[in-house]
Amino acid sequence: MPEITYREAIKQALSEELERDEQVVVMGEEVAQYNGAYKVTEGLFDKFGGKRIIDTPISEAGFIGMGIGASMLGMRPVMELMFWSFSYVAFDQIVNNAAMVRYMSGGLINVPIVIRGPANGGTNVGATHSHTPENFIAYTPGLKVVCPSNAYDAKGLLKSAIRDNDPVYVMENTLLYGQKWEVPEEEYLIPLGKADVKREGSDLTIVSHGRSVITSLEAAENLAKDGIDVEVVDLRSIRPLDIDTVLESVRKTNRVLLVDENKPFCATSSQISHMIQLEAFDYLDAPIQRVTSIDAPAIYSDPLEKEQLPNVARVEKAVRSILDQVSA
Amino acid sequence: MPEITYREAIKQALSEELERDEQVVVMGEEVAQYNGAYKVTEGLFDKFGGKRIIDTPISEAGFIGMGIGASMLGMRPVMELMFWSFSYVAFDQIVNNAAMVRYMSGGLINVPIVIRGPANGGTNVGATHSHTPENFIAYTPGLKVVCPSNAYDAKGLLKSAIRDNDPVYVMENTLLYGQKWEVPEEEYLIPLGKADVKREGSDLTIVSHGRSVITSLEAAENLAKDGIDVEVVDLRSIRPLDIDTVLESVRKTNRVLLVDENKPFCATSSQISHMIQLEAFDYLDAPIQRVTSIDAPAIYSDPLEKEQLPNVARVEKAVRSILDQVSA
Amino acid sequence: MATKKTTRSSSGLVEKAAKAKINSSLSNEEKIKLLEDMIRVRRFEERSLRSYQQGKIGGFLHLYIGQESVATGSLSVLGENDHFITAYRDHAHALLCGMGMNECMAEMYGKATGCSRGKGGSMHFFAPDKNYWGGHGIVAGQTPLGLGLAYALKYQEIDGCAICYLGDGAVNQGVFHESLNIAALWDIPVIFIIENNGYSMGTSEARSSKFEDSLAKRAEGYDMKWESVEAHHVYVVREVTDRWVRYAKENSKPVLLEMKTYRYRGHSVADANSEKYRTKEEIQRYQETMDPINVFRKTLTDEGIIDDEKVKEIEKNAKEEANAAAKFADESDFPTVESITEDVYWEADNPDERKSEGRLFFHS
Amino acid sequence: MATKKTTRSSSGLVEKAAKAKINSSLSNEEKIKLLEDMIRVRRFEERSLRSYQQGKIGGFLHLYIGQESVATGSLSVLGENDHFITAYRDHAHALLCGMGMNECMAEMYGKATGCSRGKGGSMHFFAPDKNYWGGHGIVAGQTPLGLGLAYALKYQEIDGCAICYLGDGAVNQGVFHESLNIAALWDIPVIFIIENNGYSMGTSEARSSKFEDSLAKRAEGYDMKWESVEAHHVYVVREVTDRWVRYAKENSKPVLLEMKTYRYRGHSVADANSEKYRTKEEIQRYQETMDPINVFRKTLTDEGIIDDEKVKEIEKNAKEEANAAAKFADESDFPTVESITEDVYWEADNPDERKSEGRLFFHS
Ligand SMILES: Cc1ncc(C[n+]2csc(CCOP(=O)(O)OP(=O)(O)O)c2C)c(N)n1
Ligand SMILES: Cc1ncc(C[n+]2csc(CCOP(=O)(O)OP(=O)(O)O)c2C)c(N)n1
Ligand SMILES: [Mg+2]
Ligand SMILES: [Mg+2]
Repeated sequence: MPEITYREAIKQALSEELERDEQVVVMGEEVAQYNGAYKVTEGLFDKFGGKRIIDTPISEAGFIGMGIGASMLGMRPVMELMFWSFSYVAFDQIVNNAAMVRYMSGGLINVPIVIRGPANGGTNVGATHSHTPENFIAYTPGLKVVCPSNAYDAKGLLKSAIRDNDPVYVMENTLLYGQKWEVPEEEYLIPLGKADVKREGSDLTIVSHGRSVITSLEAAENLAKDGIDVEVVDLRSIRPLDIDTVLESVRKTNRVLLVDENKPFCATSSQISHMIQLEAFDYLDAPIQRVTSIDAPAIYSDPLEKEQLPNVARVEKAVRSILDQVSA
Repeated sequence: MPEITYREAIKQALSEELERDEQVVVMGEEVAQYNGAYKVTEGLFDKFGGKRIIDTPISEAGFIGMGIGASMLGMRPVMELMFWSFSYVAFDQIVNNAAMVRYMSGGLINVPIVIRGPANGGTNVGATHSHTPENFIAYTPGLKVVCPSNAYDAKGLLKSAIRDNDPVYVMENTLLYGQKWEVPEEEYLIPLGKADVKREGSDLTIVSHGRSVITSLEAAENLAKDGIDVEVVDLRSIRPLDIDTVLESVRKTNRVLLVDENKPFCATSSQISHMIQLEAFDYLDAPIQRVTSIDAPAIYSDPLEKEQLPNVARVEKAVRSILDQVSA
Repeated sequence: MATKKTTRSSSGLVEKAAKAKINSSLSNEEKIKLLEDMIRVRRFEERSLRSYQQGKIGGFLHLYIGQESVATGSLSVLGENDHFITAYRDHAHALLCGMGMNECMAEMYGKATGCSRGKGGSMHFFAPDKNYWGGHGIVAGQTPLGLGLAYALKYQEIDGCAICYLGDGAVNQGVFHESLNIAALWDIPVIFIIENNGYSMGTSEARSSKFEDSLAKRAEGYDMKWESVEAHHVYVVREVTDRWVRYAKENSKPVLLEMKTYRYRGHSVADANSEKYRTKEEIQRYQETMDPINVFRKTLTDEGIIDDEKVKEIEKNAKEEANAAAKFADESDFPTVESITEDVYWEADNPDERKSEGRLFFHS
Repeated sequence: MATKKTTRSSSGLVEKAAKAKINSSLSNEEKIKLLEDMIRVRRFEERSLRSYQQGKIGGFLHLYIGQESVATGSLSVLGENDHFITAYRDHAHALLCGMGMNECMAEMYGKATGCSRGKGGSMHFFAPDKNYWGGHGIVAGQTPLGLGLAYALKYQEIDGCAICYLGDGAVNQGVFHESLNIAALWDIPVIFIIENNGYSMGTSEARSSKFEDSLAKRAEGYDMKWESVEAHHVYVVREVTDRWVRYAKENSKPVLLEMKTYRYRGHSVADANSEKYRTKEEIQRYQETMDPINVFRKTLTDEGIIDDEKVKEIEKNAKEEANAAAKFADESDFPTVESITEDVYWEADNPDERKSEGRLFFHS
């Protein structure tokens, strides 16, 4: 299988869906003539032209609201947020209009819109540009949200997202754009809501999503050298959520660490924690612990930001502390 | 002690702080000449005049951003959101500017702003008007958020909020505005971050905030008739959070029900649940359960909305089910 | 250069409008229908107000009474490919596009037979099959959606346009300006109609907006055409709307219209103060001289098309229809508890076609 | 009526500006200082660019090179009660208000000695003690804050105003329009300066904004005064800013100014495409004919105030100062891990004065 970047995988997904369905358009700031701030849409403007690939003014509320309106009439707009952090200037459109128009119309309308873009820290762009709002989105009934951790998942999930009849928000990661993974040449889809056991293990379950999965896998490899056998479950999709795969793993390992780039309070992992203790209470040998971003706005300074985010050292340490606790 | 309404208590807090500190202004849609959409500010315009009590255009992002800017120069604006649901059109100002300017300036600036208004369902105003974003706010380091459940708390907490040097967001409840509680005539403050055991009990701990506390207390009274002795902890403040009072109660009762008007996913109660299992794991006789709003946008229809929200019947049922589980 | 046409006085305007083809070509039946439409809307709303006072309707109830000429005139000139969207003051638009009084009244009663199955309430009426996209509660939140409807029509090469209604208070929401710029920049055939009833809740236009001549003049900042009219006469509204609908479609261009109108009631029924921020006289003056129904009734009487008897009959039918709707609503069932989680996800409502896996809903 | 003054050609304008009192009253030293200011800003930024290329600076680096006359001229006329705020392209404003190169460079290096203790980076410089309120990363997010500064000054009855800078792309964020309306409605002495460098990232003004004559003309929609000028000559910027600052303060009124300028570099240093969306010739033309430093140097040479030697000395000092700043930054320490949770809450940073209880921070 060819190895391609996460960026290329997303581009392929866009390109294939643009070709498949005339109602798909790609819209956002700098996505067309400039080829995308992170070059995710590179070449699409040349290939599909200005009717399908559209540069917008810096008016996130305006153009995302426009996409929602267009999707009500059957279009399938794929909107790029240059950063998910900018969703906050369009938050009302994203939450009230995209998520609730179906409900308030008693099911007469559906909103097949996709909003995608990076949502992550780790690139020294400071507090206002480093938000990871998957917890806010997943909180909101009516919305779906996925956080692909690698190129293969990114492509398969984005294609499913575009074909989905509900609003699906895709949170990518700038630190992954340049990394490569094997991706098949033939077409494939990954259903939303299907977690993936990225590494099997018997001592402890790590549940994670997005780039934190990569961090967790690296930590798991290190721990393996000490004979600690960690299972890593990649949620892939936060809503819908494949909690069954998580529970199955927990029932096997009886110990859980959640690794989550969200800040701690009301994080995605807070919810996973609640569900695990509710549904697998008797299987837990130790409290569910977490590694999250340190609870402060994202710091700019590079070495400090690396400390603030979940990193391999912090994950390893947390795993060891849980295992110590159990054996103690 | 005189009994006054929740509305009156808030008004007294505003009035006292307006008198105490010249830098306090009250601003929002219809707060002045119209006396407030919910009449919370009734009479303040007549008393303090148009320089202190200011009607704004329907420009939440604009006027809240303005308040943040003014607070950087030492003013203490108290901004009314007619509904907290409208915070979504000002979300970037509320999160990025109010919460992060201090951090990004390395502590050179502080933002002593208060944003207050109702955040609740239960008045048949539909999905777009019934948001309860205390979890989004508490998620965000740099912000503080309180949810008073009664008139006494509302007054004491709001006065503390106005004097606080950080941004404090106060989430009120339209269903409580007309209800009465005893409130002393002499001045008092309630510190943020101090939970209150509203009812002592030994069989099970309910942790709640806002109007759900009232619901929980009512359920507790009903259960008492059957000899079930429930403790009710009112968080009052979500951030800062008095988790110690919660843990103390849990260590006593060993059983927990969280009652929370948030939707379930990544709710305030998700976080409380995680913290309890983490810090009182060995004290739990049963999984932590919750009663939250049913997971859908807020329904309009009156009897259905009453079902959707945490209500006495659902709380009672949940308490019984936990106790059954433990005794089984 | 943008067109600047502020018409504050209506004398002459009505005669001119009456002569325009869009009006002069109307049959007598069609003219009577316009009057009937306005009367039906008003009687329906008056009935809903009674139901509200009886405690049968909850939440908000924003009445359109006094403004009927605007929705009636403007919607009456739309073609089958033209779409529209509005804010929460949405009953008139609903009835005028062909929604039944029953489903609308039942919605306000929160019944399963309501147009939104009891989930939306008064502010959230929708009829996509009639090109009506709601009914939106967040001030100006509908404006980019309206832009999106027009954008989709243009993209799909359909010869249509979209009308997006908003209030005079809504013009100060940022998203509306973003929408204006995009509409102008991309030549999108959307017609924004400011239904200027002089107040946003208790705040007069002058206390909420700074502008020169007309709120609609803000269009000039986007090199967009605009017009402002006194809108109490349905002929005028039809003439203006028709002219700009044709302009929008023929040129694929947006336009911003201000229609000056007036509401008699409070902002919503809960607004007990509605005579605090304006005088009784102000309301009376409008009612006496510019009431859309009376004014048009007089026109049709003068034209010899209608007599008192006919009006009486229309009134009677409208009242009966409204009463029947209230009865229908009252007798309908509330939604089931299970239905709370229906209509959230298309996929959950269409389980046979579901492609995703895992949990879509969460319990406590 | 709003003032309409679009000055696209600069001939005559400079001479007129030179004669205005604000400029004619300058001492030779003060004039040289203006040149020196611009040179210092440019050399500082060039040095930071080198540090970025060396991997010493991360994240974004938005250079102001080419635009120096705007910040230099406008800030130079402010008084002690005047405040200002800008977006992420904020280095010039920082140095010009008196922040040191050391603390600014160290901030970009992410060091504890940085002006924001390594927490803000290039986009987030602040110096409240010098009336400088940042440095803001969200496009147009600073615009209501700027309004708020001016509002507070007016409220506190201080004889000052606020300047709020924004880009040509930022004008299409809704919050800016909300701010314009409020400013005009309430007579707030805020001066919005659009630093129009022709592009928002790779998008030319024409592709992002629809307008008539000038972006600043959108002010007319709010009955607000505006002016648009070619802003490469520091005298012109000073004359225009001074005139409107006095207007704003004397009348307690807002104004919207457009200053036409140009950036030589990419949007940020990461923008490798900066010659894709515009021609090399376009950049060269500006550099050759309108470079703010060259143009003003020529003016001062013509005025007989400065000679090549003096310029060389200024250049040398500026370069040395910038190099020293880079050295200072390089040798400074990174913040401690503990400091990650400092500067979040005022209360946590002032534990003796803390009044709240409970946990302010959460661990995993
Ligand atoms: C963003 C937002 N802010 C405030 C409100 C509350 N609100 C509802 S209607 C209204 C007044 C709107 O007035 P206008 O736009 O003139 O429309 P009208 O009611 O006169 O038809 C306000 C403030 C809201 N629904 N949404
Ligand atoms: C709300 C928001 N959307 C998008 C961005 C990304 N972004 C940063 S700068 C910029 C271009 C702004 O251009 P302009 O306003 O002309 O200022 P200039 O960079 O030319 O100084 C964009 C799109 C952002 N920071 N914030
Ligand atoms: Mg109005
Ligand atoms: Mg620019």
